[in-house]
Amino acid sequence: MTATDFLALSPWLALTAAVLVVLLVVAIHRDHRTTTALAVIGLVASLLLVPLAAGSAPRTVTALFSIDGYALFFLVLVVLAALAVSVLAFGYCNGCEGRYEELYLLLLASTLGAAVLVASRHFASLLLGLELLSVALFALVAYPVHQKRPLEAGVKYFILAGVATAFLIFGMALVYAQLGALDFPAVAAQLTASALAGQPYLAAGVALIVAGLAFKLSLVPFHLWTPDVFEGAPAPITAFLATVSKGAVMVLLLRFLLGSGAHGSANTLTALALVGIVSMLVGNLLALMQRNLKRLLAYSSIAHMGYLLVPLTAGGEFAIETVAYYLAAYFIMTLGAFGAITIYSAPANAGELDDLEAYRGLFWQRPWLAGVFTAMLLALAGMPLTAGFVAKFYLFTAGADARLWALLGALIIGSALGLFYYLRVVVVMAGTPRQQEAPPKSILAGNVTLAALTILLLALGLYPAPLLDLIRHTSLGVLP
Amino acid sequence: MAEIPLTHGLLLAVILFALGLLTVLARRNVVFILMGIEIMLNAAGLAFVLGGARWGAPDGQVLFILILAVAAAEVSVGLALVLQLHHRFGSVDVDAARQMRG
Amino acid sequence: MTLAWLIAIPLGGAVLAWLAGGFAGPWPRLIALAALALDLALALSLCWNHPLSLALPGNDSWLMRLDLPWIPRFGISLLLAVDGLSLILVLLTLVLGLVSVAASWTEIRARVGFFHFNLLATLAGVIGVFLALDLFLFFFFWEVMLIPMYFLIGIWGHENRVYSTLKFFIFTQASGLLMLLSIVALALVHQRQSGVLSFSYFDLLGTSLAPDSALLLMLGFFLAFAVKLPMVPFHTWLPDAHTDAPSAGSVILAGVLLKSGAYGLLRFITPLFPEAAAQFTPVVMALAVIGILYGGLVAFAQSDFKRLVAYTSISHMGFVLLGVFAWNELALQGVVVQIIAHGLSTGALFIIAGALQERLHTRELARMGGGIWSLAPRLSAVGLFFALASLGLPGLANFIGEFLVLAGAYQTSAGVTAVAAAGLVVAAIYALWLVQQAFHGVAPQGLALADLDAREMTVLGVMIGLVVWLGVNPQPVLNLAAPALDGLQQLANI
Amino acid sequence: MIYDALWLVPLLPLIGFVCLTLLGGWLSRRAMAVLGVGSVALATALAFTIGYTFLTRPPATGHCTEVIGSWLAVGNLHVRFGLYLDALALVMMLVVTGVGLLIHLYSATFMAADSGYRRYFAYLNLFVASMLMLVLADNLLLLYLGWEMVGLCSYLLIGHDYADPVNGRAARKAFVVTRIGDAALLVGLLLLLAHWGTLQIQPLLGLAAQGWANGSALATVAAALLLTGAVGKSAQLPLQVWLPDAMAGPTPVSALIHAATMVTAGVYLIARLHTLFELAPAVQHAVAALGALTLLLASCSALLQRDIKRILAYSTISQIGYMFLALGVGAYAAALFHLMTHACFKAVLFLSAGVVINALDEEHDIYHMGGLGRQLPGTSLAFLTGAASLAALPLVSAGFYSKGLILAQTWNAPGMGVWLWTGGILGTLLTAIYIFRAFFVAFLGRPKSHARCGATAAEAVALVVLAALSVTAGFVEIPAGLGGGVQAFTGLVASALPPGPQPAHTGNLPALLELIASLTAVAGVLTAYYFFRYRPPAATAAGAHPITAAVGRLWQSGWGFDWAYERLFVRPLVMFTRANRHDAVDALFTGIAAGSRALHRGLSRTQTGRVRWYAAGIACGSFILIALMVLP
Repeated sequence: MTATDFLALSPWLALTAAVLVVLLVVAIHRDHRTTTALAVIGLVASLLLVPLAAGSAPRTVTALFSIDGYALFFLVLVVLAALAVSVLAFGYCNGCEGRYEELYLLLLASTLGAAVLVASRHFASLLLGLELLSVALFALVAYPVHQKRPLEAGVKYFILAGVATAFLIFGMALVYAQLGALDFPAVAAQLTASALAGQPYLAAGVALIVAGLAFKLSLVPFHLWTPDVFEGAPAPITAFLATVSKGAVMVLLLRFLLGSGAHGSANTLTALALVGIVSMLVGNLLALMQRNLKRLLAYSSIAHMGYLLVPLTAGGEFAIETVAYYLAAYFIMTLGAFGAITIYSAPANAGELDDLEAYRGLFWQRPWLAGVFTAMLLALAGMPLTAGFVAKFYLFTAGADARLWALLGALIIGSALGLFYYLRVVVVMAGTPRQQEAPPKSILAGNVTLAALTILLLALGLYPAPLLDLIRHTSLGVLP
Repeated sequence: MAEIPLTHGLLLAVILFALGLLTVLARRNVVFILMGIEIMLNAAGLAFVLGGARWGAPDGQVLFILILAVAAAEVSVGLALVLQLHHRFGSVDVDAARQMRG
Repeated sequence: MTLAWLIAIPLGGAVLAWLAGGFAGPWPRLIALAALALDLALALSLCWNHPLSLALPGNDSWLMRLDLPWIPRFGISLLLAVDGLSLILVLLTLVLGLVSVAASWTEIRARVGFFHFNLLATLAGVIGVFLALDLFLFFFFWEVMLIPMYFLIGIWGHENRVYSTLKFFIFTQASGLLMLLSIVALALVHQRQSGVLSFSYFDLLGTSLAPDSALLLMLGFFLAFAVKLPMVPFHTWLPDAHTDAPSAGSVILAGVLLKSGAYGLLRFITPLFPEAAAQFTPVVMALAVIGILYGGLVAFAQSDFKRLVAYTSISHMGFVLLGVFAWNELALQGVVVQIIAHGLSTGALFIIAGALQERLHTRELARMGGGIWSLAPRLSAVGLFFALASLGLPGLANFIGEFLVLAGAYQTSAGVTAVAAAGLVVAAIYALWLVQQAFHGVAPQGLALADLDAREMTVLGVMIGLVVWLGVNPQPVLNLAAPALDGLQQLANI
Repeated sequence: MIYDALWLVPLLPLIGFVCLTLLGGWLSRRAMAVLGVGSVALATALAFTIGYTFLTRPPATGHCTEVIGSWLAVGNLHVRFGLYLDALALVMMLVVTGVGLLIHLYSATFMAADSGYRRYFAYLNLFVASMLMLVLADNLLLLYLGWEMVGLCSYLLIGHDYADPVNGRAARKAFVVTRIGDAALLVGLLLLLAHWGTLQIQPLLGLAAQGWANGSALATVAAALLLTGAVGKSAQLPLQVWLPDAMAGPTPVSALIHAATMVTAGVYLIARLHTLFELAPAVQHAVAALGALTLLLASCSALLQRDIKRILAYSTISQIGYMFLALGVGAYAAALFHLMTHACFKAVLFLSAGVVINALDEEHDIYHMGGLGRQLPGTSLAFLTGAASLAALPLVSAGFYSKGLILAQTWNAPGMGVWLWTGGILGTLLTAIYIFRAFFVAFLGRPKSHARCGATAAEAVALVVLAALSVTAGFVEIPAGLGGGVQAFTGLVASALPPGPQPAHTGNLPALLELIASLTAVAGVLTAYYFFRYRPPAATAAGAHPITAAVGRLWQSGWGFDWAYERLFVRPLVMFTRANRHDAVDALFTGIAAGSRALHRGLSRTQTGRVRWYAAGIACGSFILIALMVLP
């Protein structure tokens, strides 16, 4: 490792340092504010170091990491998401009983895991990142252990993630046994369509890796855990789960599939397309009449991950851009939606407000919150003015460019179904309130976060050109 | 010592993996499920070792050790959750925890 | 920049109206009126300032154009342009906008600021649709105008508003996505041919396509427009949406939103896909005629005033569809007049339905009991007038539209036109049935009903004036539209 | 030139309409009457001035054109607000304004008690304006405008008393049935437009005459479509069903619209476009046949009506049948002549019937009347003159001359002239019987009710003038057979219409035919006298036989057309629409929605909340993926 390597790795190192610092400080002095501040500082520091790292990108640091523009882009995305979640969590926990300091520790660790994933170029770093992400998440999901639902969610997530990880690792082992390589470039070099056709163990290995990652992405049929865990986890953590965890894994899947010859195999494409179609349809159908908002968003996230399989199946430079933009938009929309639920629920002493009925008339009681939530839902539905629209447009372009008509058909049907349940929520919020509620506690930090997210949402929807340029710049050279 | 064909080893790993999976699917006790997961992870580890042996590289063994460490971390968090589960639900039966569905 | 202002003024008015909702008094209404009046003046000034190009057919039919870069990655720009056709539609939009603000003066009492925000935002979106000539931008406005409309129906609507507004939204959105797909595919085909990715209407016009793919792409566009128009069998969202929308919502929906479908058909289908459209014409003309008759017959059976009028819209839009696909000068001019005429006459009928509902708290014709004429002669006379306009009485605007459409369609297909003419009989049946049920007969004992007041009379009087004016002197409109329609026809003749 | 003021003729009543509509709230009833009658009076004065000028100093070409402005111009299609005055239009204009004015005057007091006084005059003014537009239009689209507007006024005035749903139903029936014809007419217009590129009547006729061979398919179709329009408006078979019901309107309205003017628009249309009909001999034969058939069927029906207005309504249908008959054999001038005399005598019949009905408190049944001759002598006399004219009593009635002309020319028509003539003669007999039946039953004999009041001064003026015209209007045209040889009317319209069929041979035949016609009419009156005055039981006895009773019921119901149409068209339509009230198409989409919800419920069951089931999902998914990847 040279100094340049350290420079390139500096955002990651900053995160690591933040984990350690928070760990120490919590051990010495328990204070919610201090911990939050430290976490935020750590995240911001990591962000500030990104330009520095960008100077030396693209660069392969050890055998494990590849620091390129794409990785840095997603690092920023992940860290920003973590930042938003931290701020939201602060408002959510502040005033609750119990100790919440470790939450930030786990959050930072999890973020680090995701950050490792987006830059990994080796099965070892993949495993390391994934486990760092997951193990911290088990604890995060079940953090309010005195409540039954988070605990149940934690146990479920833990068991199922364990099983999925086992599949993933077994897949990696099979691939290794066949190819003898662990780093992606070497694997990619040997992993061709003909190799896949000729070696069933190799094909099975790839299938298992995809399955393991698909679990994290909650693609059908690996999606069953999603609603339960989303519902049980505290709202800010659900936001984290829905964005950071999925985004990082999606990037990994993209690198693994598009970087290698696996994408050239008809079997792989069929499998991807099939999973994508089924995910879009099943996810949206499951959400259709759902009355629990967190479950609803869980199902919607299944569908959205299904949408992302359109560019993944399409492949090519354009798909990489699409994934980047879509994920950025998806991060904003999902964080915003869960953020609204978080703020509406806070302080969440007596459980969260995630039943649809609790939102009746929200428009007239808390117009700002309802407005933000509406904007986020409309964005998820792909309506114009928001980033969701441009994202959907990207999907269409990627799909049409590759002539994936079946996938696009499912996308259209899925979107139409999606409209129904997103708009149903909006309608309920615009209904007549049942009773007058006590004036809510205003949570400044949370509201600032929501405001920032809304501005970003609209800005990316109305003038996406700068981000598109950035993405285009960063996604150069991702593919070999 | 006669070379054992890779396929035989991998088959063993697959069987081991299937056993672990069946444990997860069949047992209701969380602790057993945890053990099932461990078996599955170890089956993967075995496959790595086999791969390392085939290619004559240390990577496989290194990965196996990594898996062990990871599994340990996972299990530690898992056991903590099991404790809490027992505490809240008064049982280590996973099916007791199914409030959320639909 | 004038074009951008055309969109920005209602939008700004919308925000101001929303903000003004917090103060007591009629501020949101006044702001809305002022913004629309200002915009109308601006649009009229466009008519005034370009008399030369209007007078000369064969001249470039575009009066004004604005082109700003927006998303260079996809060759998308903020391309706005106006020709006679768009200008007519913008004027119609603004007039009906003013009308609907005035019509909801007493009907809407809750959340007045937000109501006017949505109203103006819808109008801004629609104007955007009429002006946008970048297909992406067009689609952007196409979708964005739905959101405030969704709120208009969903918040201030009647009994079944949630169902209706969702249905409306999903129908239009789902079909809109097909159009998006077609737009994207068309742009990509164009990119393969020319190497440049562009969504500009002007760039995409000459794209040559294989017959099969042209037909598919055209269908994507067509379905979106057909749903919006609406064409049988994709019409079933309309009666529900109309029935449950507040008066202003119905006016905008019938008068303007449906027209965006007609506009789309005119502007895009045949110019972009001339051969495919020609190939598809028999099917569409058959569907149009079915729509004319079916809409009329179903209207006849309705017992709900607004639902009845909604079905008449379907019938009238059948004429528009017929005219568009007949694709000759007579028919196209007929379509333009029919668009305006239908907007005015149906809009007025919805205002009357709203006025009745405000007074009687029902839209059921049976429960109105008839006999309103003896209690509210002015209201009834106005109702009669617009029912007559709706059945295509010569001397009123609708007749000009229907006659020209039929005259044009006759040149394409005499048989279809003959069947379409039967729609005139059906129109008589439903329109007179409406008059009979609502206004004639004996009023129930003890029913008290206020006649139209000065505000309502002014609004409806203006609409009556316009309908008569167009009926006896449609020439200004025809002249304004002629160069644009001429241009469209030339495009399709490539 | 006075012709330049032609446009004021339709405009004045229109101004009356607009003023009544807009200023209505501020006007006294007297002012309304003044405005309503005055506007028509001015128009009439102007029309007659123009008429006088036309007679004394006719335009060089026999017609003049007055263009007010352009209506619409699209591509090759130019339609203008143009008026065209020739002898045909002049006659129509004079009839419309003259009769119109008298009926307005009559209405001023007749409708005095009506609450919808202003509405009534407004509509009546609008009607006169539209009718004038119809007859003066120089292009077919403007004619169509007038055509539809008079239909509208007819609708509005039939349903004038809107409180009674029966009136509303009659009004709608009238409008919808005529609109069936109107739609055909419009298609005909489109056909002409598509082929000749213009709707200007005169150029169009010129082009068609040159371009279409005699009997060509297109000409036939075009003429047939126009005929359908005419048939609807003029209540001829098979669209005659609306007219008897239209009597639900006020009596002056029946007189003006449903007897004198609007219903004759079909006659005018065919006369105006006779060139086209001559190009389609098949259609022209159909016109004659329809006319003959209609006149017979309607006379039979009139024979058995008890409602005095329905008798007159069937009589109108029958008399227009005569006009169609004349048109069909090419006797355009004769048709127009009969149109003119019919307008006078039918108006006087209706108006005197109106006085009677008013006097007897809305009594319509002639068998509840009787002996009115002594109670209302003036009115009875007016009715008698009208009846005589309708029955074509020789020499002293206008109807004698006009009907005689028709019959004479029908005889001369080549082909089936004799048969048509026989029909016409039979019709004459029936006509005389039914109208004198009404007269004998209602006006002679024992009084059965007390007449409340007589005609007012305004009503009397109208009655006197029209009665006088019913006697004298025929003197402008005295057939050669009677030695007069006055041909003022045919001479006048000769500039616009071709002469009718000329006798193949001269001699005594024309005089003989006149004699037969005269004797038939007299025989009819005597028959009526015998059955309904001299020995009424004979009529009862004749009607008692089962067969005659059945025939009587059939005739009485207007040959069962209503019955059949109700079952063939109205009920199926209503049933279909009622059944489809909730729009069957929507089931498709609600079905999709229901299907989605069902899928949602099904899929929701997979979310059991059991961890091991979820793990099984992962395992299955993995196996499927492996299968997909490994299998070729």
